[in-house]
Amino acid sequence: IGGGGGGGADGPGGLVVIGYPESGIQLFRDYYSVSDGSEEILVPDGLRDGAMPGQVGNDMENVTGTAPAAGGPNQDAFNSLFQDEYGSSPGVFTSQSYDSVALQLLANAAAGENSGTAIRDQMRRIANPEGMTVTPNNLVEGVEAAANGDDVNYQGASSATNFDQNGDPASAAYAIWEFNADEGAAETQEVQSFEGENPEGSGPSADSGPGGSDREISVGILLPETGDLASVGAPMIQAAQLPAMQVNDANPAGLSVNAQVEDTQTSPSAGTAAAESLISAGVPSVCGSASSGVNVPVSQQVFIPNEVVGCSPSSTALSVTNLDDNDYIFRTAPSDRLQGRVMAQVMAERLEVSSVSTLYVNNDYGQQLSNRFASVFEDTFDGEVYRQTAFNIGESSYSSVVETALSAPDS
Amino acid sequence: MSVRDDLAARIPGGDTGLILSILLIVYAAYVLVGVGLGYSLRGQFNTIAVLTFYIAVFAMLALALNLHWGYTGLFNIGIVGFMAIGIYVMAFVSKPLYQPGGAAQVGGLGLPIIVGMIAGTVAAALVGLVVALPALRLRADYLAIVTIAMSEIVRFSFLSGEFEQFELFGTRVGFGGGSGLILNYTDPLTAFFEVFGLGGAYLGLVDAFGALVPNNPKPVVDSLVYGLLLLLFVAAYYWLLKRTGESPFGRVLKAIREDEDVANSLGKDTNRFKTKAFMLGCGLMGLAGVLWFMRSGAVTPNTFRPRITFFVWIALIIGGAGSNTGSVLGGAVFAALLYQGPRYLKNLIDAALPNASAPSGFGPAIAPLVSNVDPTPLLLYTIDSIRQLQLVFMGLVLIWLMHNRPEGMLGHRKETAAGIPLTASQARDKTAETDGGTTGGEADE
Amino acid sequence: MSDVPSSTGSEIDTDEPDGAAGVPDADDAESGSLDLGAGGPDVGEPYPLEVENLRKSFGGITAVDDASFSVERGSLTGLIGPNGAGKSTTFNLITGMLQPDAGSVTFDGEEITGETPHAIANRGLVRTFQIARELQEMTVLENMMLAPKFQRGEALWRSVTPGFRDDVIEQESELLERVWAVLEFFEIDHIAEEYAGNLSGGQRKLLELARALLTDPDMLLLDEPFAGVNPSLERRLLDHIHELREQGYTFLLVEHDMDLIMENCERVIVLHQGQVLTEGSPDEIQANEEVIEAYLGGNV
Amino acid sequence: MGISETYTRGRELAVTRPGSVLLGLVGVVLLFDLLVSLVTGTQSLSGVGSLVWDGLMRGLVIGLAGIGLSMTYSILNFANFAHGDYITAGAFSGWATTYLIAGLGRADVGALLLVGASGSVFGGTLGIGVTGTPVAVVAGIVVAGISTVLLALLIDRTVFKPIRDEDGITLLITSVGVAFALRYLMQFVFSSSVRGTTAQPPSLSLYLVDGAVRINAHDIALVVVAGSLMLGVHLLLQLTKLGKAMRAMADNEDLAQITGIPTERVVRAVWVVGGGLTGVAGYIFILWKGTLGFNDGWLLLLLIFAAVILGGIGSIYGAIVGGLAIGLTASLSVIWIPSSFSRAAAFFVMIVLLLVKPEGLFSGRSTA
Amino acid sequence: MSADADSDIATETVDSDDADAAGVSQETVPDREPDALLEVRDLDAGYGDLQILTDVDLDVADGEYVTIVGPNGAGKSTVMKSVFGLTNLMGGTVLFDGGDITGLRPEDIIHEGIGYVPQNDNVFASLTVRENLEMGAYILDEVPQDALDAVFDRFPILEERESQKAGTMSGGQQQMLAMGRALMLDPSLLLLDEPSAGLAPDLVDDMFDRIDAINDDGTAVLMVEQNAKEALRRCDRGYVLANGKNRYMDDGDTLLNDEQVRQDFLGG
Ligand SMILES: Nc1ncnc2c1ncn2[C@@H]1O[C@H](COP(=O)(O)OP(=O)(O)OP(=O)(O)O)[C@@H](O)[C@H]1O
Ligand SMILES: Nc1ncnc2c1ncn2[C@@H]1O[C@H](COP(=O)(O)OP(=O)(O)OP(=O)(O)O)[C@@H](O)[C@H]1O
Ligand SMILES: [Mg+2]
Ligand SMILES: [Mg+2]
Repeated sequence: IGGGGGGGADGPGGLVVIGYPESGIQLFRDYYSVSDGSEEILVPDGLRDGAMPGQVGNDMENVTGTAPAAGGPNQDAFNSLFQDEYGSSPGVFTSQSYDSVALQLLANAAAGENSGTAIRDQMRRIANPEGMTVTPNNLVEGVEAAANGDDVNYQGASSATNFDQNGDPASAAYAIWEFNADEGAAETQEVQSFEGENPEGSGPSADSGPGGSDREISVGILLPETGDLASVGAPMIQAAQLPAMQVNDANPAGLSVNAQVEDTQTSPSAGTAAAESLISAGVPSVCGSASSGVNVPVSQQVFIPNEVVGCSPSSTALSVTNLDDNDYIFRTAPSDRLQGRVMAQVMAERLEVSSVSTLYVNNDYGQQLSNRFASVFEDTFDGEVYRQTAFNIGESSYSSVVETALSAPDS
Repeated sequence: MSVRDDLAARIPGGDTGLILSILLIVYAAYVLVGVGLGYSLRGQFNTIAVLTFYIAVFAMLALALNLHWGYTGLFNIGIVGFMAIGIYVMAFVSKPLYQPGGAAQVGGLGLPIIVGMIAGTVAAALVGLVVALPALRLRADYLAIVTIAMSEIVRFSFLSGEFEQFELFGTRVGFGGGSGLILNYTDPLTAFFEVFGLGGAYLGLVDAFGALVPNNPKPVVDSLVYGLLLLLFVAAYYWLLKRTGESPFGRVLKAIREDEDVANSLGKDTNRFKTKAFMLGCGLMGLAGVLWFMRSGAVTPNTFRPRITFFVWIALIIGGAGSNTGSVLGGAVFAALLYQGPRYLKNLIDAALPNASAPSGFGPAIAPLVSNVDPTPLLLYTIDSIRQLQLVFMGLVLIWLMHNRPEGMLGHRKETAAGIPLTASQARDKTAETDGGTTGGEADE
Repeated sequence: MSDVPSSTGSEIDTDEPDGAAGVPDADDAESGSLDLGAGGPDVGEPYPLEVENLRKSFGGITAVDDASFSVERGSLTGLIGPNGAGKSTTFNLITGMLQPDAGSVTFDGEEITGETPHAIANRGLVRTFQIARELQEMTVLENMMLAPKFQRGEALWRSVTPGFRDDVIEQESELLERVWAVLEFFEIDHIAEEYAGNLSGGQRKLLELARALLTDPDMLLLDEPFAGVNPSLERRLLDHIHELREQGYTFLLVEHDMDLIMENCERVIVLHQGQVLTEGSPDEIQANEEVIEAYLGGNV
Repeated sequence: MGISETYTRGRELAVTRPGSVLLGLVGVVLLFDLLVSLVTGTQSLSGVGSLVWDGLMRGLVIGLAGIGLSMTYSILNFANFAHGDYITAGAFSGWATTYLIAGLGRADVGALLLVGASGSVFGGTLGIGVTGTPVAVVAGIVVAGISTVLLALLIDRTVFKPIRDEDGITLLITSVGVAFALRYLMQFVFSSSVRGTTAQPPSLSLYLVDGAVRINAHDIALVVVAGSLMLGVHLLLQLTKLGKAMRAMADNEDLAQITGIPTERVVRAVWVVGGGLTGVAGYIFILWKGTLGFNDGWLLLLLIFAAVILGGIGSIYGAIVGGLAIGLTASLSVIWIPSSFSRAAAFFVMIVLLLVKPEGLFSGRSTA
Repeated sequence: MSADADSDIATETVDSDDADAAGVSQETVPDREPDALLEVRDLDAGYGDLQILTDVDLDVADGEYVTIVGPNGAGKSTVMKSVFGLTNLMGGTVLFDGGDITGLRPEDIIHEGIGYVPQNDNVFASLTVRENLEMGAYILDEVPQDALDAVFDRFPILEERESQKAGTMSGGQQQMLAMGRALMLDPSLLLLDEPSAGLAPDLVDDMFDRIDAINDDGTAVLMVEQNAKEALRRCDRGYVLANGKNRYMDDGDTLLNDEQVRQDFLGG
């Protein structure tokens, strides 16, 4: 196990960096300017951005990533859809965003009305097995079937999208990926699947869907266009708009979709205000919001009391699982409980590192994932976590945090 | 030169009339926009409730700031820090005890909500005291920098892992660090009605409302009622601050704003007056923070960035520093036009031009204009980016105001700092008859 | 503090051009008396103000150097000296605006060295500034209403709590009448509703003096109150200062106008280079070689 | 008398001394703590060395940007909250130039002019850096300076000049408006994403006992540019009447007018000098840290204020020393306190120093 | 010195709201003098919207010594400021040396050869005494050493306190400094607003002597004084201003001896 350059010989052998590109670019730049890159670095989904090496100005060869695999059965179908529409390759959480909206459209078609409660009851029915398999490729047919009251089983781009008791994905696959600087891409090396106790999903669900034709489905998209997550949010919004476009182009069963986009500005208060305006517009279900820091207040203050379904494509924090939500809150991204475990395993077994420090963005996501990683890494894999260091978004230099993370453990 | 030659004089009903008529116009405009957007009745009610909420919180904050700046000349740009303290302390006190398994990572002290609100207000006032003790000796612009730095220190403290969780009285409490706090106490509104034993009556009202909004009327009624409650708070703030200003106490504050040495040499303990006024204002800001966020389900430290402080300043300046009426008006106008307005404007435009898809960036937006003089993409991009441009617009409004109406919408109205009207005619009359002492007493009612 | 509004007897010479200071009618002194409603100052020590070995230096300059003097109750005492002798600095030291390096100040038998300016003012020792400092964005009336000490409504709770506020308002009305009386006396009642910032240099001086009187002081320290005041008004003011003095108020007056000092003061203290050069009656001072050398004739 | 003397002395001790005494004490404790952790090995010497270097670099940026703020603060008598966004504006204009020159023919001109908005082109791919594309960097610096001067003059002409006679707070509030408008206009044009702007610069390692401090070419560029500009300003103010006129205006503008100082010309000169420095500071700030976002200047602004106030408003040396103090505090604080408090520590130092020495370290001397 | 200053002045009454304004000597509008240095005609000026001066006329001939007296708030300082372009001019003209300087910026007016010592705030408080004096010669390329020496001769205390911050000087010392600063450029017209205010008696005399001397050297002086008797005694011509209007104009001694003027404005 090699020691860090700047951190001296006693530094950790590996680093876990949890964050977003917004500050990740700066952080990695500062890392490469104090270290010779001898640490093994593991990053989660938040930093899966093929542009990172280009932005950092380094190949980032010592970086390995994990991410909820956009490893659903129909990933490729989604990729080409996205590529065709926007002429660029999809980014992180785009497939989850697509799935989130697709599921809501299906549930809405099956429910036959723009009612949050009815949609909630349909969510598992159209997502979990039994019935016609619907994929991004045949979404239009799927919507038609749902509107006819048929059973459908959506198989998404990001996963099989089966919901468990909590409204979380019942199973999850994680990709282990590395940067390819030349291609400007993050390439999946391997996919690991985790199946929960009920991979087929579980939880309350309606037995049948009334369906209905010739109506307008309304759906809200509440994602960050500005603020810290702007760069992640923009492609997510694009992806979220795809299902609506598909349906509007084909008008199955006379259905059309009115998709309203609101910006959370990555801020809880702006997010809440935006959600309120979706409620005013009578939206029964919303794809959003992106980060847990926004998702939790928006769900608590707006979605749950107003009986509106919220299905976040990217809020992975543990707290969302445990919300007292009357079953209105779903998500298509798996909980970080799983990812923390995967990361610990990758660190210990694949990268063969036994001493680690973590550097995490100071919010729900970073804090909980870092904690989860640390506890699994120490308890299950006998590793040692020197320290967990938080960093704040928007600093102009992370050299000192990087120094701290690379330094020897407190004695 | 008349001090009170202003807008209110031209509107029947004076100040109240002015405020009411402006509110009326604002609400009417929103209802119209709602009609344009095809909102259901529920949507309309919801819009009104949300609008009322923001009008109320900005009015409260502007009023509190007016005490600092308008009356005492204390340039406080750390408002958001006091709000953060208010809501965080309130959450700390009122959150239920920690229970493993819930969404909340930490618990609170489990005390009643009202205790939490008082604690939040008091805590903000006390932090005000801590800032005041050293900082009030500084020049206005230094005080500004100190207060904004303080608000950032507060934010960093709530962000920090050190206070994330700790043990107190054997239970796990804390401020949640970067993940913030989940506000898992009973809904304050419910709690409020239950305190007065009105829980049942309130549910009756909700049911009655079901006639208008059949499906799940509770959240709509909740927000409407909460909005109204906040307006009551605004009225209370107004009343309190008006009395504060129109009194010998307020007079000393005004004197401090003008020249502290003079007030001092006339035997006024200026530091005490300043500290009191500062603490009162900070407490009111803390309470406004509580009222703003207490029903928001969760709070995170990064909500409390300086931007909100500047919003409050814009609100105050729109209305006119020095005037309580102006502060309320400024809060209302800011909330309706600058804060919430652009969102509705964009939705309206979107509704009018449904299928226009905007380019994804400035590059693709401007290229057609340059290459073949096609401004449409740029226009679409502009509309699509209205949320960013909203802040540009706020900036321009601020500049315009400072250029053209630095004294605010209402014109120059430094309200007289005395419990009785200080006019020549009145006093002149009184020199004739000795007993005129009670005539001027009702100035503030 | 008296509850009875004072009788107001100052009359404006209506023949005067507007805004121009009136010519004092010397014989009107009695009827034009100004009662501050305070029933006159307390009578206590014969020397209300005693300054002992006061010293203050700024860097290398010793502005006040071991100065000791006392002021007799009910007197109008002049403090003179060349420019830079340390007169204003002495005022600042006495009133707590500056802390002395050494020495003590005693007022009414109690040591007040190092007390805060407001505490000293509240003891009844009030000053005016050499360069008038009015509260610009407040009207003249507000400026005046500010002055009276210990107003009930200065307690925040009393000002806002229903019930108690009536008290406050009652007192305000009483004060207002006193204020009008004083304003009329100083002939600035016609600008009562004007912002103080819009006054002319001389009007500001008047306002400042009027305001100081309203604090109901036992002793007033006046730093060149007449600089820039029209001579007619100056005479009128002096008459009333004399009158107040007879009621028992004590004045310490810094002034450069020797004629004025000689005609009006019963005692004169001469400061020179921070030290008390001499003190005595005007005649003694005028005859004193040292004074002539240092101040009246010689070079600075 | 005895009482009074004790009182006076006690008061003096309580007012003037304890601040400094306490500060000194705290310093000693911190230093001791550092020594202990160095000896026990919890801190490595090279690690501390790296922190010091990082702090110095930050400090130079803050100091350089602070000079402009300090100058306008003292003569126009207001705290310019738009200053941070002038920094950003300078950075964007300069970097657009650098991208254009470095990438001409290799990428779409639009993408280059928008400084690679939303990942369309990477500075790293273009090999940008002082060693890789020196011409592009120099051109960028020049353009950054010039365009910020123009921007500052334009805003002064349209926004500040009409309200020149108002008090400082009015201008301050107005500048907040300018800041908002400018910042979000830049976001509108250049998008809100952060981009990496440079290729990894060559670096050398200074070996300390237990490791190395790495210093790269951009650090050195920063030192050279900042150092020479600071020297330049010093000479400018010493050798021309501008410095004196600035001080007179800072003191009493009406009187300065009466004395025949062409106040408007001086104001313009100050914007030119201050704006130029600010723009260049923005450029090299980005060169040094390697990323560019629309918020960068604003996030730096509070630290700059802290530095300027610390150093004493109006003094260029004050700005420089204050900048270094703030930069070092922000970097080195992680040795003792959690890193999330590093900014807080910088503010805290400012507040404490304000209390001990309200006029700042170099108060009242704007050019010397 | 214009010996004929009073010879060709026609007297006429100016309308006034006061019944007894028709005093012995009356407000006059002099004919335009061929050698007039400063001519103020029909000046209306004020602050913001507030008009203070109404139809003020005023002349200073080359080398003449003119004093303005009047009650507090009459607008005396406003006249001075208006000449120097520091008020809101609402009407009328200001001619200097035949050229129109109405509304010029102060920095241009100083180039014309007018020096001005304002009533308040007349030193740079944070600059040293020497720097203050140097600022007086700002528009020159070099600080004229002889002018500096002359000022130091006149006010030795300034040389002694050369490096003291002006703001820490006593009130009287500041007044001297302000005078000194204005003299640095050797102006052809000097505007002095209450130069003797706050000065010790010997310095008052000294100050008036200096002003006489300056005037004797050919510099015209326009002075506002509350020390009216002394000022009128020494000047060539005096104006009495009240309520923002011309009230009386005559040569100094005449005004001084006029019963009405003494009664109303000079304190008997
Ligand atoms: N803050 C200060 N710093 C340095 N020197 C000072 C300060 N304040 C006053 N001085 C000096 O102390 C001396 C006394 O000044 P002071 O203002 O008391 O004089 P004064 O007697 O009031 O004169 P005047 O009649 O001219 O007003 C002067 O030489 C002055 O320069
Ligand atoms: N900056 C100002 N803004 C508004 N009004 C002003 C201002 N300065 C002076 N005034 C008003 O203008 C009038 C004339 O003032 P000015 O200073 O010219 O009087 P003055 O004759 O010099 O009096 P004094 O002898 O007291 O100095 C006064 O009534 C005053 O209130
Ligand atoms: Mg003095
Ligand atoms: Mg004057």
